[in-house]
Amino acid sequence: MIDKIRGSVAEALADVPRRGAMIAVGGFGDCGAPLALVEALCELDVRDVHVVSNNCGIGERGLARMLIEGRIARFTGSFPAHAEFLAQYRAGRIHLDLTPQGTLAERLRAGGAGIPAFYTPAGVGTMLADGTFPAAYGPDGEVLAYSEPKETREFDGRTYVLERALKPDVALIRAHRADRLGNLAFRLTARNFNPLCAMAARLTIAEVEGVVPVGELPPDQIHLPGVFVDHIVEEELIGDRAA
Amino acid sequence: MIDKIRGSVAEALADVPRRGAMIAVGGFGDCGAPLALVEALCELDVRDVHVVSNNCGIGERGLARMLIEGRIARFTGSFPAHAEFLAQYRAGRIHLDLTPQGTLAERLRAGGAGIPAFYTPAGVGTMLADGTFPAAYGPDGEVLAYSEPKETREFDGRTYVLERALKPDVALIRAHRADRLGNLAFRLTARNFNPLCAMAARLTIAEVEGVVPVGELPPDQIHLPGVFVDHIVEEELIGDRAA
Amino acid sequence: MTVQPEAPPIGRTRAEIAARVAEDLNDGDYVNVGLGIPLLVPDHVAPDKQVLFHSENGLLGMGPAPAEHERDPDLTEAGKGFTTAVAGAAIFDSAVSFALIRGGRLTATIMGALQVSASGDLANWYVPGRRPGVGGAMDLVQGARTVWIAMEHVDRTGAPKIVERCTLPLTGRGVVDRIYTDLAVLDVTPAGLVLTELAPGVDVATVRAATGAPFAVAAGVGETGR
Amino acid sequence: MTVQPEAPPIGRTRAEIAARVAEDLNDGDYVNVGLGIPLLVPDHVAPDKQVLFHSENGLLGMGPAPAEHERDPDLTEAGKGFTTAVAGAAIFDSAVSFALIRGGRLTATIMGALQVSASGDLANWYVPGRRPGVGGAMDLVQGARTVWIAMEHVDRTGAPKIVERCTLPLTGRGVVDRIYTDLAVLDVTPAGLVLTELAPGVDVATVRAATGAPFAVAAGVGETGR
Repeated sequence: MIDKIRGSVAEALADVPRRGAMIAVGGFGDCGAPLALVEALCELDVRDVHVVSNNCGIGERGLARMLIEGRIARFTGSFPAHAEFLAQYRAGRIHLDLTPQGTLAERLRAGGAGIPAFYTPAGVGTMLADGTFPAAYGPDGEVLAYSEPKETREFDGRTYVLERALKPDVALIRAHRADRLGNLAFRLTARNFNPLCAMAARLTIAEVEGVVPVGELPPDQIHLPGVFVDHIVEEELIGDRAA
Repeated sequence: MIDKIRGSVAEALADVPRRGAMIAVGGFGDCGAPLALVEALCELDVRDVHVVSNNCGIGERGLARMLIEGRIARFTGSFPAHAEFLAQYRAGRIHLDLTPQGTLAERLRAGGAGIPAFYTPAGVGTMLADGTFPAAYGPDGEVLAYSEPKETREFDGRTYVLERALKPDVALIRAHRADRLGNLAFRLTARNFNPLCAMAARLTIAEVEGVVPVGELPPDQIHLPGVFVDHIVEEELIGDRAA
Repeated sequence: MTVQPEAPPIGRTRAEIAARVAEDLNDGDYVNVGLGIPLLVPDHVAPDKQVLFHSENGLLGMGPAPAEHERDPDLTEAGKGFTTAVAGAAIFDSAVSFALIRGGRLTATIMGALQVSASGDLANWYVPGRRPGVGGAMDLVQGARTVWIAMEHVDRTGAPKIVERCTLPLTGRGVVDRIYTDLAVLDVTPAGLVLTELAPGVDVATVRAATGAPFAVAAGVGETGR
Repeated sequence: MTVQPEAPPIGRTRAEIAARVAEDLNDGDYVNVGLGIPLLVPDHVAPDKQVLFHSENGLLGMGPAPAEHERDPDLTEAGKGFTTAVAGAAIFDSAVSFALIRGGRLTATIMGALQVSASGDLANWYVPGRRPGVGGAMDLVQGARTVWIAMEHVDRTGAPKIVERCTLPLTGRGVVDRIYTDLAVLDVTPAGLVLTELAPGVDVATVRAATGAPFAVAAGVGETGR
């Protein structure tokens, strides 16, 4: 019998590599972000993480905590606006792959869809495409590495850049409802990057607001089929643990 | 006020080019196929159509009628199994761009998503990729044109083919429920290619089983936002017309 | 020490700029609005026009900001503030949201700017050394059918934001179609900038003085806006 | 005139081939089944295993064929026949369905074949001159984690379907992992074909006679299947 519901956050996170994993995290700001799962990873002393996420946390919650605790080595995303992010990036402690938001979404979808690369117009003619954006600073503020220059190509007279799929080791996501087969339903704009992270990753762990019996989610209203989900833990259980 | 509900099929189809249009048609076999809309197009004497669809109709319904009436000049799809299709293809009356089913779905999605091209593993090492599949026959059964050889490229040691987006002039689709903003909900496997055709096309016309008041489809249960839909007509009205 | 000059006492307020943009929206338009002045545009759409606003985090049919007691943590907009959904709003994931953008389904995107060049180049995402963050701007300027800028004509130091060539990192090249400011409305055309409208009480000379690039004046534009 | 030889009186029936494949499925597998013998596999999965079947037109959790009065025109499978959905089934559009396939989420795809080569090349979509139709086969063989073939060992004329090199147009190169037939089970390995199991009453010589390519015999395989 397929049963992806885990009784504890420890069980749900057991297979997450403790060092150097690429971890995609759903959410847009705090909306739909698996704050409890991310903080539970901090408790497990996960380090040198390559985070793939639109943002890098707000205040001291979720990815902001992971950031403040110095656990993030690299960040791929569109808007890491946290002040602590700027400090660590400029101090040479975080490598930044700044990615337009739609390109981030599409790179994750491509990773999940077996599409290794695609062309997009976003970023054409900018420093994010021509390889002049500082990706990594040295300890004295000097630029150690610039963003990778992107291959360009014309189709029907318009220029596009080639973008590669993202295939994270792990996805941490948040959903509204789940069943034991792993089927998920999201609520309102909390959906955002969550299904895409789940599709792209080798191992997907979801914190959910509630578990329902199999068959209660109508087939037409499942936003993410369970095949893309490995472990599910109810947020209540994570809260107890993290508190 | 946005109101995409049309009172007659004539109104809904008014902007469809009568000659030479590329028309994407949703459905998988008869399931989810806009049979009534396709037949209404036949009544309008639409000709030289480049059909993009997974299949080319069953029996004498929908695309099969369009086929039998000799209105199809070119076909892009994965499984045109109709006997009449074979006859017209071999007689040099239809140009065939045979496309793996997943590639067809992805090319339509790319067209709707502003992605001009992408790489996929499907078809690598086959005659659909190496340009040896007969795309068009002459009147005496000789091959006039082979399929386009596809550009290949390696990513991470694996070979992929480059595929181009499809951007049809028109999409004919079928849905279960609609509101006047054009929001659609599909039912079970009748969803299939319908949302993809709608996203890809410049002009999308939907036949629907029923219209509901705005706000009745919950935002989380809309399968296709109305921005992708131009005209909606209730199947009842088309039936009356086509009968 | 530099002295912060006061805002010019003529022309449009931020709300008036937003109202002016809203005049140019049509019934049935699909529009993405960025932070700043653009976010004020929805409040000024005439009641006889149905314009659907898009929020790139996954909402088409964004409504007004909610009252404090009506805030829903699962319903936020692209600036991460709480929002609402109008009747008939649709929710989708980020990939579909940007498919909609890149696929050319937005009638317009309305954005602020740091600089706009005479050829429509736009810089509005990054000041080197400050916090890096690009969001959806680069997707929006490439995907939306028209790109409208709504901004103050000059920056806080009084320097022109409409310039011959952008000195800040670009968001996109040749992407801007129209600029709405406190002083004027300018179109970016293949022949260069064209002043199409003066704000009330503003004259052409004032716009020229505040603009770092040459522009033509469209026929019918008087010496002073009314 | 050619005489149509009768099916060999030894070995597995079509249902028994399907049952043999089903033995190798595990609890929690996600499996796509093609037309022919593969479509019989779901009926033979042991009740203690939960295997979810995928239909590429957009269904994960395909159930058995419905009774005539329970047919729903909105619920069909990849062969266009009526089907049902198990509790917990999910529906999705064709792009998501093939994302799932190419993204490596299927444990296995089980297909019929016209020819399989010693190196795992598969031909199962086209006989030149006949109706052209590729369906999802080329996506499935590239995407699924394992590709299993379930077929009769020889074709209707008695010619081997397992061959040194395919003469029919390929579906994919080096894609097949295992072949289940009425006579035997063979694995495609980097070193070539390996016979791992004989069907009941079948001996190695019979398999050799019916196979158009050399194969090794795995340790532990007796001279005659039991």
